[in-house]
Amino acid sequence: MDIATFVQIFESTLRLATPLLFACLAGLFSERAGIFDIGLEGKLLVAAFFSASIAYVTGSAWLGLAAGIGASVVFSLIHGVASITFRGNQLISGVAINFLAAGMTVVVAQSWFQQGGRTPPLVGDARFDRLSLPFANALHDVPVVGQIYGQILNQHSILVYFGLLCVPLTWWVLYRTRFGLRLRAVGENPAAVDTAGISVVRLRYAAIVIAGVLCGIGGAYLSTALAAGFVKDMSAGRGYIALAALIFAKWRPWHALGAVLLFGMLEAIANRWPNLDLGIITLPNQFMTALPYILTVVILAGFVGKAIPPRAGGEPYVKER
Amino acid sequence: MKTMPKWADVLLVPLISLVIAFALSALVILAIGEDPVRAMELMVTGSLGSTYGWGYTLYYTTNFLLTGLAVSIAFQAKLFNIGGEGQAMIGGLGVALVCLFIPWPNWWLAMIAAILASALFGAMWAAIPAWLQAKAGSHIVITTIMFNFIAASLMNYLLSHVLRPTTSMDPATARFDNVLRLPRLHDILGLVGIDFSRSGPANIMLFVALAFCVLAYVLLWRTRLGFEIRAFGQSEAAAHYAGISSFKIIMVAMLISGALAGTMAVNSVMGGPQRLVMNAVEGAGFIGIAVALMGRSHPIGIIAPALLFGFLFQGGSELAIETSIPRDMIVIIQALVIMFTGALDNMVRRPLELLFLALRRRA
Amino acid sequence: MVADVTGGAADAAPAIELRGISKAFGPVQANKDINIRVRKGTIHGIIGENGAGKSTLMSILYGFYKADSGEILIDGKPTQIADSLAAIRAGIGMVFQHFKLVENFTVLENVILGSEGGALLKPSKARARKLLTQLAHDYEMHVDPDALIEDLSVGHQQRVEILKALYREANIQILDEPTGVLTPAEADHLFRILKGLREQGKTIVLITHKLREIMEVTDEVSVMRRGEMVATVTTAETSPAELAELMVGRKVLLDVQKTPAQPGEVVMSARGLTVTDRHGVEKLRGIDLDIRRGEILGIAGVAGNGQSELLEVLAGMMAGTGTMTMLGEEMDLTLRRDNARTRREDSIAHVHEDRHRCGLILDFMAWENVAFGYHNAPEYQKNALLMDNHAILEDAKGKIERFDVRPPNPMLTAESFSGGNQQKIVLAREIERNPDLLLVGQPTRGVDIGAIEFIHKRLIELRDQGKAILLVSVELDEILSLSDRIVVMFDGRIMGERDPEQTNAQELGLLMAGVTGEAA
Amino acid sequence: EPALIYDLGGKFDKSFNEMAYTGAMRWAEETGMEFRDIELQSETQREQAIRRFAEAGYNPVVMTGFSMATPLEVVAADYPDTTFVIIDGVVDLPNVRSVLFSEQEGSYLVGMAAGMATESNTVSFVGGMDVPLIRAFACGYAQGAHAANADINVIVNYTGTTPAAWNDPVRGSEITAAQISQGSDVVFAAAGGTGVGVLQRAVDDGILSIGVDSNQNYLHPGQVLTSMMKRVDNAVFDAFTAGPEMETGVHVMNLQSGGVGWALDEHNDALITQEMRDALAAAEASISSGELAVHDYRSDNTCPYSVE
Ligand SMILES: Nc1ncnc2c1ncn2[C@@H]1O[C@H](COP(=O)(O)OP(=O)(O)OP(=O)(O)O)[C@@H](O)[C@H]1O
Ligand SMILES: Nc1ncnc2c1ncn2[C@@H]1O[C@H](COP(=O)(O)OP(=O)(O)OP(=O)(O)O)[C@@H](O)[C@H]1O
Ligand SMILES: [Mg+2]
Ligand SMILES: [Mg+2]
Repeated sequence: MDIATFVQIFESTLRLATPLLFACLAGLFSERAGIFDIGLEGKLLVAAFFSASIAYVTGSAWLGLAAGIGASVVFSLIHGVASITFRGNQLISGVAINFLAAGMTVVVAQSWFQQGGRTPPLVGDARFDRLSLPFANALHDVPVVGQIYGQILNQHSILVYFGLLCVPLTWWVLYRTRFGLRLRAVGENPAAVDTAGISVVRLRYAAIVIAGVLCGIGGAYLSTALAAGFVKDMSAGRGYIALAALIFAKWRPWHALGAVLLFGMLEAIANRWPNLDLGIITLPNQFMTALPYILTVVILAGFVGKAIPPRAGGEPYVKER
Repeated sequence: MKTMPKWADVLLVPLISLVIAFALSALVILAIGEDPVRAMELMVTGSLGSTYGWGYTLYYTTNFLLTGLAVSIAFQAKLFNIGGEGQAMIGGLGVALVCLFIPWPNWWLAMIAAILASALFGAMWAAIPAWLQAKAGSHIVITTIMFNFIAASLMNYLLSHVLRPTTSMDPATARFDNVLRLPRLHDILGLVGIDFSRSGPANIMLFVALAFCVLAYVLLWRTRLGFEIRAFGQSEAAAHYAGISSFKIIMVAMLISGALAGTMAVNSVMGGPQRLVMNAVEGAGFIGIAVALMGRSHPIGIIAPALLFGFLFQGGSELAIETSIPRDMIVIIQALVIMFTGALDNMVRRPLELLFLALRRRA
Repeated sequence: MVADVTGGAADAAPAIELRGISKAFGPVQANKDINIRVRKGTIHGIIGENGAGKSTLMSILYGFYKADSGEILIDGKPTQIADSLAAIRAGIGMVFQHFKLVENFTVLENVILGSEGGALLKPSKARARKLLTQLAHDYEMHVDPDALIEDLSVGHQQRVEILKALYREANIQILDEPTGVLTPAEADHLFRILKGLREQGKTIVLITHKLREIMEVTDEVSVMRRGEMVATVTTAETSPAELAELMVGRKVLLDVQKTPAQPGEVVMSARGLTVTDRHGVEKLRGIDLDIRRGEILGIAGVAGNGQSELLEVLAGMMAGTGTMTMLGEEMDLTLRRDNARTRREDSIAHVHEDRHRCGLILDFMAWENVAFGYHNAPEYQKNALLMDNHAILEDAKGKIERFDVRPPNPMLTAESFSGGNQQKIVLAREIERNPDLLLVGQPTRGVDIGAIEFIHKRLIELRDQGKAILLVSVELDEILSLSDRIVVMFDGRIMGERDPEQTNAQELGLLMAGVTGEAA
Repeated sequence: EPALIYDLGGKFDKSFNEMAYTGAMRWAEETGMEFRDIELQSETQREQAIRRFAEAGYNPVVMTGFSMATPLEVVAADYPDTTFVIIDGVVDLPNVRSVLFSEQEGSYLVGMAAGMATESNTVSFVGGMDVPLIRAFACGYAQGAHAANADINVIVNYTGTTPAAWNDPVRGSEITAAQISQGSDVVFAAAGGTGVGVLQRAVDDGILSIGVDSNQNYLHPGQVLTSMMKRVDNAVFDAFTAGPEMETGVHVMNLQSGGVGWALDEHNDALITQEMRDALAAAEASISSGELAVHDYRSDNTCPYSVE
């Protein structure tokens, strides 16, 4: 395999990992605060749709991004009302949200654009352009640095760089700030937070709104940067892969980056070699597609250290039965 | 002491939730510029207005009875099996293998074999998540989601590379022998002189599914195993105190659940297109969740919601043909039903509880 | 911030005054129109039986629950306490019966949680660390600020809770049953701290249902019964007997009538019982025990010293090592072959100490609960496949009648019975199986006095039928009056055995604190 | 009243199904009559959709996509009085017309165009679902490219093995990116809705692309070299016009009969050099006359032209 192939795979990995990264960090905020979020998929999808539609109508990718975030936050809030305010089952609420997004995007898209559940293609400013990093051209041909900085990292949408930035940011917020301390505490023992004079409800809502914003960006990236428009079911299970990555990462930000890069790379490899010939065996495309899930199951089986979720995760905070 | 009588909890709460879900769906239809009343009319005539419609409605109902039952049994043991989709897919594989590679002399032998095979395959697919829950404590929701995707990939591979006849471009198996055609309602009701459309795919599996409901009821409320499953579902600690093995209950409940989800494929493969196609499950595994939630996980209680979703499914297809409302509208309705009966039921229950409390205080 | 209370006129106002507080949890009226005044600079006790509503009342004061009606006055000023933040601002701190700590956080993080004093953690932590060292020094409460809570003993966890309140400069300290998990010595240390705080002018509310503690440290005491405040008296002017009577509403008959025991052959014999929990902590450290027919063996000890584990190991709920023989037959302690069910088949019945969590399925009907654990019994089966629900129902009716369960309706869910009646259902189920060995944990916890007498009578009857009973209770009085032999446990070990006729609460208390007879 | 059933991918896939729609609309406009149509949502709906239209008395019932063949076989037998048309599939029943196209011929032409336009000597192909039909596209394309340029490199990839492959623009885009990194500077997408992503990536990375089925030149004016036209619209139009009494049996639409071809319009006028026009015209003539045989992958399930 030549260097150009490597470069292409890593470039592709970075692009494909970005929506996973946003969704995974979204899940991280939410689950660290004790709210399970299997609705990541739905939020990605609904954000992808609304950002593409608004970007198409206004011709501005940024307005599209705002709309995507807005839609995703609304879905987060629905989840919040169900699981925080009404103390419903978070898993069921997540399942419902995924269906709601799947149905809603198609029905609304059909009603707005009459194109069978897709938006018209986005052109020009309705789409996020690729950025050239400073000095990237100059460094393009320098060995190693050139390949990494000038080729792999260069020429991505601004959202990719923002996603990468979100990783240290998340880490810092979680472990270095008051908000982070409280957020982690509320996912472990909400009663402790409550009796310390902090509102569990407000804290958890804050967490899911952050999750909504992040998912919104991820969805917008899908339809306005990675692709040029929305198509039905375009999240294609990425929300679930993000969930798998979150477990794989054991709910930690830097590990999350590692996990989504791994899963992104699997996708990139599957795109490049639909049937990966390893000499001894040929791995079919479908195997690569399933690999993130298989790996996560392996993690869950405890073969590679135990993944312990936040202790209060999934349980509504109930004081009075 | 309970604040609310049982009938209110079992009937009133889901019913009110359902009404809210439908009201919101009507709003969505209005919002996209269509007439909800006409939509409802179309759905009713399309699904219940002719024996042709009934033939499809009951066909879907059969699917949902089986997946709903699967979710319910697991729910009774407090296990949230959202892997019905994957288990049914793999169940379909069992059906296809049995039907393609064994020359059956008649349909009923084949059907019994297919039920056994699909149940076995479905149970197998539930076994690993169950085992992981029982031994490693990994959340069954997460593992069953993973297994749904793994199943989809596996079926995708098998159908496009292994089971596809060389002459076909479809990722689907060959058609089964005509001998294996399950008797449809047209044939069955014809015996008692009722005229029924020959087109609708509803078939003998409807009665099998109903029989399974009764059997599940007996299992849960008349056998030791059922007693243990319910006890475990109510309180794991208490079950441990009573010497009920959590490992056994988790495994057995999930195996039964997976087996039931698997048998759904007998209907949708042998009873429907008579070959295994991609995505033969069509989301029935997930609809089973809504059905179980509405039926309060009671094997008899799920019959009405299964019929409701059968109606929605068939009505939705008609809607898509007759109006410009996409068939995805029923996905929205399904989402709202799951949301309101499953996650937001406190929204309905709490005011009701207050109401009943006030009524009782006054009395 | 803490209200300014240095004004002369304000001194006269009580630190806390609650007026007409009522609180219902669904159908349960936990607090009914409660009035109470707590004078500044005093230690005020609140006593009452389990479920009397003590915790609920104080949780309302701390803003954890919201009262349905009533008023709160702090230092004479009406104060809205909508949440714990308001309570903290009003200078109130509370140590809950069930600690509110984040297990995988450090002590320091737990202490600053909610009072960080800045958006960034680093400066907050540095400041807190200094203050914490100071506090620990002032009150002789040493804990490592960087230790994880889950690695600390219960006693130390409680210190963290108290430090949390001190760190927030609470003028009013509420402690909800702080001694339940402490040895008498630790409790004494705590009381010294409380007295020290009182010297500094702080007000302390101490919830307990132990009369000894009330008499020892409080200035005044309020008594609650069934959600109501029945009296507030000055400690110096009352007696334990009077308090007990106020608590239960009638004269208490603590003496149990029984004939001397006639112990027979050894029923169960255990050697070197050892249990290690999943954190690697030894909960039982080599217990040797024999129990004979016709005797009640009482196990005394502070909660959490291995009694629960002992019962669960014997009952087949928890794996251990060592040996156990029942009627000469070897039991499998690894639980590979045995479990709670096979132990029942070996004639060991078990009344679990936590009837809500384990003893009953609250959502099952009474008749189903009567079969619970024995649902495999042949008389409950119709044939190889089906259970005979009718037979179970008939059986349940009889048991409910004989144990005077009220209301005598087998179709009600277990949840809808009161604590005492729930306990009777459990006892009826276990006792009427005529087990050779009955394991009983806290048989009268949260049970009213009438039911207590009934339960005690039944246990003695069973003994007189020549059965063996192993009784675990944290109530020394119960142990003393029921047992034919008493064994004291401390830190997973047996500290010694005493004859109830020749010992007293003081001696047992020393053993419970880990002080052996020779050393004492 | 006639009815039309679109395959998965939907009415507005910008290619195959949309062509069918265009043909039906043309018919509706010219005759002033109405037709019914439905987009399939899932595999299992196929049989139900056909049955529903037959049951309701629509005639003829036209459907697109080879996946309809098996369900049609069942339903057509149940409704002998209804005439059915299947495009891209063969059903051997008296009341079914099966329309097939010689895709290899059209692909040959655009392959030639690609072979002449490339500067890197590498061209590529993104197929949708990996089935013989799409392989026929690929093989014709390779043959054409080789005809124009003997030592050309042709890279071939498919998006998947299931119908989902028709509707995954993100994947199409990533596959194109990989092909570009391997040197391709002209990419031909025969992948339904997935092609949208392929064309988009080609534009983003500044290479030429070739559209499929309908004339897709307008999607990115000046950047789409040409489109391989598959006149599904004509097939539908013909069927609707002929009505229930149409002639059944297998109909092959090839270059000669105008069934396939390549698109030249104002959007790609500047891209197609005179040299290309001449070469393509010559090739068209010799194919139509039978002088030049374009290999059909489906005839022997092999492709003699080397592809990667
Ligand atoms: N969160 C709650 N939800 C519902 N009911 C509750 C809750 N907390 C307490 N109760 C009920 O309110 C009543 C009073 O309980 P509370 O905890 O105040 O009693 P207590 O006097 O503190 O008892 P104990 O000595 O056992 O701690 C009991 O019947 C109890 O079961
Ligand atoms: N934590 C709780 N949550 C919900 N309901 C509770 C709770 N605790 C008690 N109850 C219910 O409240 C009622 C009264 O219970 P409680 O144990 O306080 O009774 P009690 O008045 O102390 O009776 P007894 O004297 O027989 O013990 C019962 O119906 C019980 O099921
Ligand atoms: Mg209490
Ligand atoms: Mg009580």
